Parts: sequence; C-alpha cells; structure tokens
Amino acid sequence: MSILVDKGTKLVVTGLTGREGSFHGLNNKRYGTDVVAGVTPGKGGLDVEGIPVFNTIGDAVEQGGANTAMIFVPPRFAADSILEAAEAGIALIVCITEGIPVHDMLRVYTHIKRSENTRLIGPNCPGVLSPGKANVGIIPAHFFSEGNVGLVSRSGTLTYQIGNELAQRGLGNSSIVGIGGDPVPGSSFIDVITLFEQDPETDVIVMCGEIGGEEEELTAKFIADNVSKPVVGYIAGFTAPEGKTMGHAGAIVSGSKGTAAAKAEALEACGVKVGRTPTEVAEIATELAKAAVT
Amino acid sequence: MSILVDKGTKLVVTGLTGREGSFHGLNNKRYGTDVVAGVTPGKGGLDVEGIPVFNTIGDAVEQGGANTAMIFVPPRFAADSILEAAEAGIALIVCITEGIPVHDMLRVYTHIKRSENTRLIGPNCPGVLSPGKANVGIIPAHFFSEGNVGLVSRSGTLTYQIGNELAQRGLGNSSIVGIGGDPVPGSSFIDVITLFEQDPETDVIVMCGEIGGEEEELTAKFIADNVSKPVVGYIAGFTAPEGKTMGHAGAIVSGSKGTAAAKAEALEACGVKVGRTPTEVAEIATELAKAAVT
Amino acid sequence: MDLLEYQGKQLFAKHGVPVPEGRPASTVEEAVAAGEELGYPVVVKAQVLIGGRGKAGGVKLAKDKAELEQNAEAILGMDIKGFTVHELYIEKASEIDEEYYAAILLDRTARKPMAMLSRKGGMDIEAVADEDPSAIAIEHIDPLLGFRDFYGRKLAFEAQIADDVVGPVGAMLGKLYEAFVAEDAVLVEVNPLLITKDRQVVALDSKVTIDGNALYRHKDTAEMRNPSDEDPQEQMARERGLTFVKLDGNIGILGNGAGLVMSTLDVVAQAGGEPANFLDAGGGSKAEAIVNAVEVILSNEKVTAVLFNIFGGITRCDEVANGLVTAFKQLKPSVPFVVRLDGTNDEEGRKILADADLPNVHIEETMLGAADRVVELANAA
Amino acid sequence: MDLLEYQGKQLFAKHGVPVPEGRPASTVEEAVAAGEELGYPVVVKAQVLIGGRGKAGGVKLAKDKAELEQNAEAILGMDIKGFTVHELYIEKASEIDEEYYAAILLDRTARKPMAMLSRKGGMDIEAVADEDPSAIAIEHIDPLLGFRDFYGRKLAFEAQIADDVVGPVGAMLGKLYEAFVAEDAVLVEVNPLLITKDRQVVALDSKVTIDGNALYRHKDTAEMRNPSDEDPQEQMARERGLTFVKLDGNIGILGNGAGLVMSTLDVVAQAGGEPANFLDAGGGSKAEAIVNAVEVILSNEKVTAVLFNIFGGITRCDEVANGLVTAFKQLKPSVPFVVRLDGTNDEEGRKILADADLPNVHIEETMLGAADRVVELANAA
Repeated sequence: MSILVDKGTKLVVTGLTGREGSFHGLNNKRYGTDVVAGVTPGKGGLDVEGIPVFNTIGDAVEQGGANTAMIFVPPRFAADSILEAAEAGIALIVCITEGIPVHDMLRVYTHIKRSENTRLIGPNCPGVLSPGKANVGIIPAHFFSEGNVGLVSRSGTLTYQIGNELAQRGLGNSSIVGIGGDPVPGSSFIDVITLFEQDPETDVIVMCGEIGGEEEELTAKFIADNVSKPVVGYIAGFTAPEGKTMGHAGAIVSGSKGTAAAKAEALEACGVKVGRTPTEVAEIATELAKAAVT
Repeated sequence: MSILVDKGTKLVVTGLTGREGSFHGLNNKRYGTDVVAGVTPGKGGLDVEGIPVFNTIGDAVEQGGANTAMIFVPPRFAADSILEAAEAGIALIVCITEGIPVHDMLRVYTHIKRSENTRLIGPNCPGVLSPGKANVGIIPAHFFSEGNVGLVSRSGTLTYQIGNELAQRGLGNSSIVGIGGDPVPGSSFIDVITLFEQDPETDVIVMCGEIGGEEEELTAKFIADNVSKPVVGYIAGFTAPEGKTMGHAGAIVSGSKGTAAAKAEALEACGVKVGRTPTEVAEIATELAKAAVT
Repeated sequence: MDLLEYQGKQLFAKHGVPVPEGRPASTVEEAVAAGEELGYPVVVKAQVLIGGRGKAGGVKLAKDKAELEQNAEAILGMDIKGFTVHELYIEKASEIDEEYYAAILLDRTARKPMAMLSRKGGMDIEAVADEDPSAIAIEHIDPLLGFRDFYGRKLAFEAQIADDVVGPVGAMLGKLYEAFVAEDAVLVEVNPLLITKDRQVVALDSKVTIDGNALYRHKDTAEMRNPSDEDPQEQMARERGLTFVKLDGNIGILGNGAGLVMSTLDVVAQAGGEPANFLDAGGGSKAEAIVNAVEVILSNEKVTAVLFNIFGGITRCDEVANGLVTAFKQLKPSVPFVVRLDGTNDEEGRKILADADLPNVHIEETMLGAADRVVELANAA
Repeated sequence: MDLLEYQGKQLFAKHGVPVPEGRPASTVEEAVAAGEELGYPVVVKAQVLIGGRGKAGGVKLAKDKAELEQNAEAILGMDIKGFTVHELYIEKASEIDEEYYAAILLDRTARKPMAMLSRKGGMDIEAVADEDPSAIAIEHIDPLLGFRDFYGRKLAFEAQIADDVVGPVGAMLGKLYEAFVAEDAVLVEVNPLLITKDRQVVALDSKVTIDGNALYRHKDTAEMRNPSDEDPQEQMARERGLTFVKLDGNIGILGNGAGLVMSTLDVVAQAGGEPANFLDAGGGSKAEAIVNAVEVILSNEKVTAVLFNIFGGITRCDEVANGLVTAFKQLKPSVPFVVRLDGTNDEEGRKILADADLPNVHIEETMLGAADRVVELANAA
C-alpha cells in the first residue's frame, strides 16, 4: 500500500511537449508510472516517445483513460489547467507550478473543495512519490526506497535531505508527499496525515513544516485527537526575521504569527517528537520505524 | 405528515416591518405558523406585534431560533437576502419576490445547490402551505383543507383555482408548494415530487405546469422511473404564441421548445393523467384521491 | 428586451469583442455621411428585430456613394416580415474567408449559461444541428467560476475550427461571456462569426436579448428601446405597468396571475373563441389598475367581448368590482363583459356589480361557464 | 510588495473608495505647490513603508504656506525607524468625528479572504483585540460569491458602529474588497476609517500589500516599486532573479530550495554562527545563476565566510561546482567557502572542485559538519 499514487495511477502530463514537462514526464514514466497522455493545446494527435498528446484534458480522460494529472504549465495558466482537470473528472491533480497568484488559488481551492471527487496536491510542490510504484512530479526517486515511513512536507529539497538520511539508515518510505510552500495549498498536512493514518504500510509519519500560517498548530491538535501512529516533526525557519518571505510564498512570519518556535511547541505539546535538525529527525524516525517492524 | 413546512417550522420574515412583509407575515402567524423573527437592517430590537425584529438573518437564527426564511424584499435586494439566509444556516428559504434578474439567480442557484443543508423554494412563487400546520408565503389558506393530495405548481392563482375545485369536491391537501414562474427556480417539480413520494400523508400528486423550459418533460421521465403514487397534470399556455413572455419570466415558447402540447404529451406518455381544464384536473384528482383512501 | 444589430455591437465593442466599424443611420443623408466617413465598400443593413432580413433584400453591398444612396433609399421603409425598417446600419465591408457561429445563452434545464460554437456559420443554427451536429460544440459554464480559458479551447477543438484561430476565437467567446454577464443578457449570438481573409476574428452580426428584470442596472441599454419597434397597444400597457401580450383574436381577457390567465386563454380557445390578448392584472389588483387594464383592452378595436376571470387570493374581488364600476363610468364600453369572481371577498364583489347594475355585464359562477358565455357573446357581436 | 500610503489611496480611488484629496511631493517646492492647489489646512505626511510615523513626527498639520514649508522641510530626509523619508503626501485636512478600522486580508487558515471592521480605529488593531475584542467584527468572504451586501451589514451591526453610517461603511467595505480582488492584494487596511464631522465616510490612511506573483497583470502597480525604499543588496538580487533576504550576520549562505535554505540558517545559528542572508539558488541552479548568487553574497562587506549547502534533486551538483569555479575565476573572493554537495551528481561535483583546487574552499560531507566548519572559519576571520 501507499497513498495517492500507485500502480493504478494513470497520469496525464500538461505541458508534456515542453522542455520541463517532457523531462519530468518521461522521468516519471521511466520510474514505472503509467503515463497515459500528455496535453498541449494544438498538438493533439502527436506523441512524445509513444505517449499520445491531446488538445484537452477532457480528451486525455476520455481517450487516454487518465485519472491523475500533473500540472506543469507556467503560473499564469496553471489555475486554468487545474480547473480544466477538475472539470474533466481527474481524481488527483498534482500541481508543480510555482508562482500562481494567490487570488487564483483562492478561487480554485474553494471550487475544488466543493467537488466531491477531486483532490489537489500543491501548487508549488515537488509532487508525490510512492517508492517502487509510481512517481508523479519532480522528486528524485533514487534517494528513496520502499518502506514504512510516510513523509509529508512543505519543502522539496528538505524532504530529499531527510529522505536521504533515512535511506542512509536503511529505512524507506510508503509515500512522500510534497504539499507545497504556497499560502493556499490544495491539500493540508491534516489531509495527508489522515491518509497515512489509514494506510497499513505506514508505521511512522514524518512531517516537515516551516514558518508561516498556522497549519502546523492545527495539525498538532488533529494528531492529538485522531492519529494513533507516531509522528516526527521538523520545522524550518527558526532564524527567519519577521515580515520577510523566505523563498516560499507561504513562508513568512507575520507579526507574532507563524513562528517556528510556536509551531514546534504546539507539535511537542501534542505528543509529536520534533527534531532540531534534519539529521535528528532522521534519527528519531529511524528508531520509531525499526521499533514498529519488530 | 406534510412536506417542507409544518409545526416544526420557525419562520423569520425578511422585510417584516414593510407593508407587504407585515401583512403576510402576520397572516402566516395567525394561521398558526410559528413566526419567530423579522429582519430589517437598522430596526433590530423593535418588534411587530410581539415578533422580535433583528438586524440580520444570522441574529434571527442565533437569537430567534429561526430555521425557515421567507424573503419578501424588493428584487434588487432579494438575491443578497437569499445568500444571507443560506449563510446563516437556514434550512428552507422561501422567496416570494418577483423580478429578480436571472444572472443573480444563476449565481444563487449554483451556490445553494452546493450547500448541503439549504433548500430554496421560488423565487416568484406564492410559498408553501401545509394545511392545518403552517403557511409560509401568500397562499390564501382558507381555500385549502387537510387531505391527501399533494399540489405543486409554477403558478399561484392557478393553484388556488385547482385547490378550490378540489375543496368543493370535499378533498384536501397534504401540502401545496408553489415553485414559481421564473426561468431559474430554486427547486424543481422533481425536487418537490420526490418529497411527496416519500410523504406518507400524500396519496395523489397534482402538478401544474406551464409553457417554457423543459422541466415538465424531465419530470415526466422522472415520474415514470421513480414515482409510485398517481400523478395528475395540468399545463397552461396552449394558446401562447412563440417568443412572447406570458407574465411569468419563465413562461415563454422559444422556437419549437417549451410548448404546452409537447409537455402534455410527454406527461401522458409517462403515465400522468393530464386534465385539459383546471376543472378536469380536479375531477381526475378527486377520483384518484377517493380511491386511495378506500 | 431584444436589441438591434448595431446596439448589440455597441455592447460587444464595450467588452472588447471585435466588430467592424459602422454607423447607424435613419435617413439617406445620414447613411451617405456614414459611408463617406467609413470609406467604401460598405454594407447597408436594415435594423429590424426579426431574422431573415438578408433574404428579404434588407442587406446590400455598396461600393460607392451612388450605390449607397440607392440602397439606403430602397431599404428604409421596407417591410420585412411585418417589421418596417426605420433604421439602417452602415458598416465597412469585410472580406470573408470563413464563417463560424458563436452564442452564449441561458440553458434553463441545466440552470447554467451555455456557450456554443459551430464551424458552420452564416446559416440557421438549428439547420446545422439537424444536418451536421458534429459541427457544433457546447459547454456549460459554471456561473461562479465564469468563462475560464479552457472552455474556449474545448469548444474550439470540439467544433474543429481552423487551428490558427483557436486562440482568438476562444478569446472572443470569453469576451462574449463577459458581455453576457455584465450586460445581464439571456442571449448573445454572433452569426456569422467571421474569419477574414487576413485571418482576423470579427463579429459580423449580433443578436442580443437583455433580461428585462435587470434593466434597472443598465440605464443606457434601457434607453435603447425603440417605441417604433413595438406594438402601440403593448407599449401603452407597458407604460401603465401592465403585463400584457397582444394576440390575434377578438375576446379581450383580464385575469389575475400568469398561470390563471394562460389557462383562461386556453379555456376560451377550447370553447371556440379567439383571445385578443393576455393581460395579468397582477397579484394585488387595485381599482385603478383595473381601470387602466380595461382602457388598454378596449383600445384594440377588434375586441367584441371582454372576459374578467378573477380568482381572488391576495386580490380582493370587491376591489376588482369597484374598479370595473369606475371603468364603466369613465370609459362607457360598448362591448359586453363577462365577469367571473371567485375567492377572497367574492360575494362582496358580486354584490357591488349587482348594485351598480352595469349595462351588458354578465356574471358567471365558473371559469368554464364564463368562457362559454363570452364566446357566445363575442360571436353574436 | 508593499505600497506607500498615497499609492494605496490611488488604487482605492480607482475602485470608488472615498479618500481625501491629496498630492505626492518629493521636494519642499512640490509640497508647497500641492498645498496651494489643495487649499489649507493640509496635512504633511511622510511616505514610508513602516508604521508609527505619527509618533515619530512624520505627520504634521499645516494651516498655511509657511507652516507647510516648515513641516515639509522637517519631514523630508527624516529617519523613521531606519527608513529615510524621500517622499511626502500633502493631503487636505479632514474634520474628525469618529475613527473606525477596516481591513480585507487573506486568512490562510480559512483559505478565504477575511473582512474586518472595528469601531475603534486610529490605534493598533492588535491592541484593540486585546483590550476590547467586542469592538471588532470579522467575516470570511466566499471568494466565488464575492463581497455581498449582507456581509457589510453583518460587520457593521456586529462592530456596533453608528447607525447612520451602517450603509456607507458597508459600501466602502464592498469597494475595498473589489480593490483587494481586482488589484491582487493580500492586504488592504484602512486605519483610521474616518467619519467626518458631516458624517462622510473616508479612508484617511491606507496600507496595501500586493501579491508579487500577480504583478505581471498589474503593470502600473509594479512600477510603483521605489528602489530607494529597498535594500541595495536585495534590489541587486531581485534584478538578477534570485530569491534573497538580507540578514544581520556575517556568514553568507547559498542553498537550493526554500526549506533547505531555512534549515541551513537554523543549523548555522545552532552552531553559534550568524547568517548574513537567505539565498535560494532555485530548483535547477545553472552555473550562471551560481556566479550571480556569489556576486550578490559577496556584495555584503560584513560577510567573512560563505556556506554552500546543496542537496541535488533537479539541481545537479556538477553544475553547481562549475558555477563556483567560474565565480572564483571572475570574482576572486577573499573569504573562505565551505561547500557541501549531496544528491544528484555529487561525486562529479566534488571532483570538479578538487581538480580546480580553488583557494580556501573546504569540502564537507554533511550539513551539520558544514555548519560547524563555516562558523569556525567565520569566527577566525
């Protein structure tokens, strides 16, 4: 088992004929993901290394059988692509694009939350990897192996760092989910942790938060009330000054709100073990994950 | 039993301090409807014959316990009032107002349909009456008595005409529901007939359609597939010329679409007995209703 | 409320929908001035609220001033299916490469706006739907999301329009939708949507219907209403705030409530009569409204008998009776009236009529009885 | 991107939010010209992107030309919490009856816009929230429905503002919301929202933050950015397309990915060091970007050591190494570099660095080791 993506994933890549889209789309395919279609308006009928290209996501669903979409188009077109995917009946939309205006995302988020059968991961995220099964996005899969640690993060490279440290200690992952660094993400820590809690292959959950918003605080309460599996936490940005956007659009301390210290405290108060460095997170998770299998 | 309104109805009347609002609101109260509140912005704290007036529908729900709203404000404010009622958690909104711009209703309809717990009846409708229990709207209740005929109609006076003819034949109604004469009604024949089908007190259903749209045709199919109770139909507007709006904004034959003949045919093809005059409808319904009780 | 072609195009232009340059003209002189200003060739187009003006000779090319003068003269005053041409639109001629069809309209069944695109334009869309339905693409638009770009792409690819204009046609659909919403239209139609020889996308015709209930927020559009396009009796009724539709027969009808009035027309027709009008005196008909209504009904000289069919709910039958008495005093009608009063205060109403002893007024108990009686009286006249 | 008061008010005015008349001025002469044009009394207001200018003496009333000259002279060039005043706003003085507070902002937790209204304005809203939370009303706005009138009424009645201004304050909130959406703002704040002696509703101050990701569709707003308000190093980084934040310390930091860079800052701080900056070289850092980044980092003279912390995913470590080699050739840095390369092509990267034999470059295997080493080198410098 794993969450969100697996052998049943049938992926359509928007922007497959572009440089980035083809690089990562083909990369996902080589990993074993069932990439069934690409979409580029006006290039319907072509193919990219055997993957058929359609004019619309609707065609990719109807003719290509896609159930998952990876959005790889520039920010000013991304909201439109997400809505097109939702309208076409795509169940899982993974949006990699960074820099989507937040008002676009407010409308998209509100719309998608009301659609019963569509889930959005991202935007501004590295995607979802279920090692050994499917990779949807830009996560470098070779750092990760199959295992019992579920990883969810607002940050891409930090995830790789932690995943790599876990791998060095002989551990693997059920799934790795990047929820992205935007202020209005399609899915939250709570959404993903809910799935990990239900996933029989996941024994330990690692969540990688950062400054900004209060998702980590809400997640802490949720974990205390709803999660039986051990959760290890990390928060980046203890040294971030107030009022500065630290790379991710969502990573900003506003007044006294959204500090790393408050988040780490909230998690610890709810029984989450918080590591002070990525290495410490890997150490704690290793201990818990090994305990779970024995 | 009955549908939509009954002894559990706790009504808030928007515009209760206005001439029409107070006339009909108090009329509903005299009938026995539990009118718990009025709403007029800026007149919060006053009362109308003992009915407390609030500034917002939210206050009427929180402080007055309202679960049903009657919208009685002029057309340019009505969409806003409906949305306010929905936001306040009102379960049943009955909108009497005629003349709401159709684009306002498109937005309102789309929004309300996505709200799980709110139902809209109208606009441009006479309301809902459950004889002996509650009256919400402007239906002259003294023509109707308790009984086993459910009545649903796009027209007000035509409903009274038919109701009166039923009463003259010794029959009564479980509920009378005016869905209104607008092109975008909040609830359809199908919505209301579904409730009548489930209502143990209703033995016979009378539906009063008219020209315009294709609700009657869709309803005919729905009845054939889903309704076990006998349905009697009436369609007004056989003599209406093409392209003319016959009073109700929704009563218009466009090209070959929406004719009375097509609707009557569709209903008859699906087993609905269609009366050619209101009197004939009453005669057929009387026969069926009397058969049901014996 | 239907708009003339050039009025619709004014709204289009306001929302960025490309239209050819043109000027309205109501005289030959204005037409010539417009032609001189625009430069030839121009097209002279009759402005009437009815389709088929091209076949009727209401659209002519003019390649110089002489032709323009001649055509304007010929078309002004022309009768097109019962509509007299009072106004022209003088428009720069366009070079036609392809003709598509585009429309945004209210789909009542889906309770959503619907966008349509066809690669076959310049002809009746219902004919295309019959002959080659694959040429037509349809998308329902979520009114809370608005017209997103992907709707335009879906329509363009599904209708299989030329690849090079997928973008601009989609953009035009988006702007038509914007106009549809911002102007409270229930229909905007472009037929043909023109692809010019240099592959520009232009709305060559317009058909726009505005929601009458929303005119209060569109003062400019409301002023576009042209009384000369309207039946004088309907205009008279509108000015008095009455809901009225003129019909072809000789029996004047007044009732309260749209459904009941429609039903009354039907019952009269079943009895062998021909209604002269639809008139809904409204939910709370007061005496003054009744007087107004009677005056409007009688302004139609074809009327040989009048039927009042009132089922009083909010409407009080005594008020209707009082109105009728006043109307008789003021207007002294010469045709017979059949009156059926039922519902709220019906006895009081009938007593008022009996006391007033109006000449040639016949009281009936039932709707069907009243219909039979009025047909009999009308035919006897 | 934060706007100055007068820039925010320009956007307000565009969307119908009432603001007092005023003119920006960057010299005493311009200030006087503005005063003469507006008529006295006027208020002279320092335009700086920081609160508390009033207490700092940056806002002064001038009842005639002499006072205006004197005040403008005093405020121009003034230092307010580290911000130099380069610009003034000369505004017609308003007669104050009441001061409220209004704001529309993005509530990340609810994923919705949030409207706030307080009957206590002219002071810090967080202080009001502490002292008298009942003075503040909050409503979340459905972004697909927009700001409906009833939201305004709910806010006004809940905040218990004066009855006579419930309508106009609600209308102003609606227009602020319109500006918030149309201008892609993440914050619009009016403090104080003024009720004048003649009970007019006016935005007396403005605080507006625009979403940087949306500036591509707001060219006019993008041009409002004033380089003199910006740190020169941050400006240099922005112009080179780098994600950069200046900090107070002496250790230059470069990493790839916002989370990893934040984590790097934290780890350096834990090791006892003080980061000089946040710099995310991005997801696919090419050699040229690395050269640019090194130049920006070294432009801060406080920097005594630099840490490269790369975990290659999409980023290839060999490209980073090549960039560093080029940067050394071009810039010949005099401070020590600690480099940790891990992930994609890390061995190739380390080999490139070893072959280049750059002076004073220290390779470390782990993030923690690299942090310790750079702190040690920075402190030794």
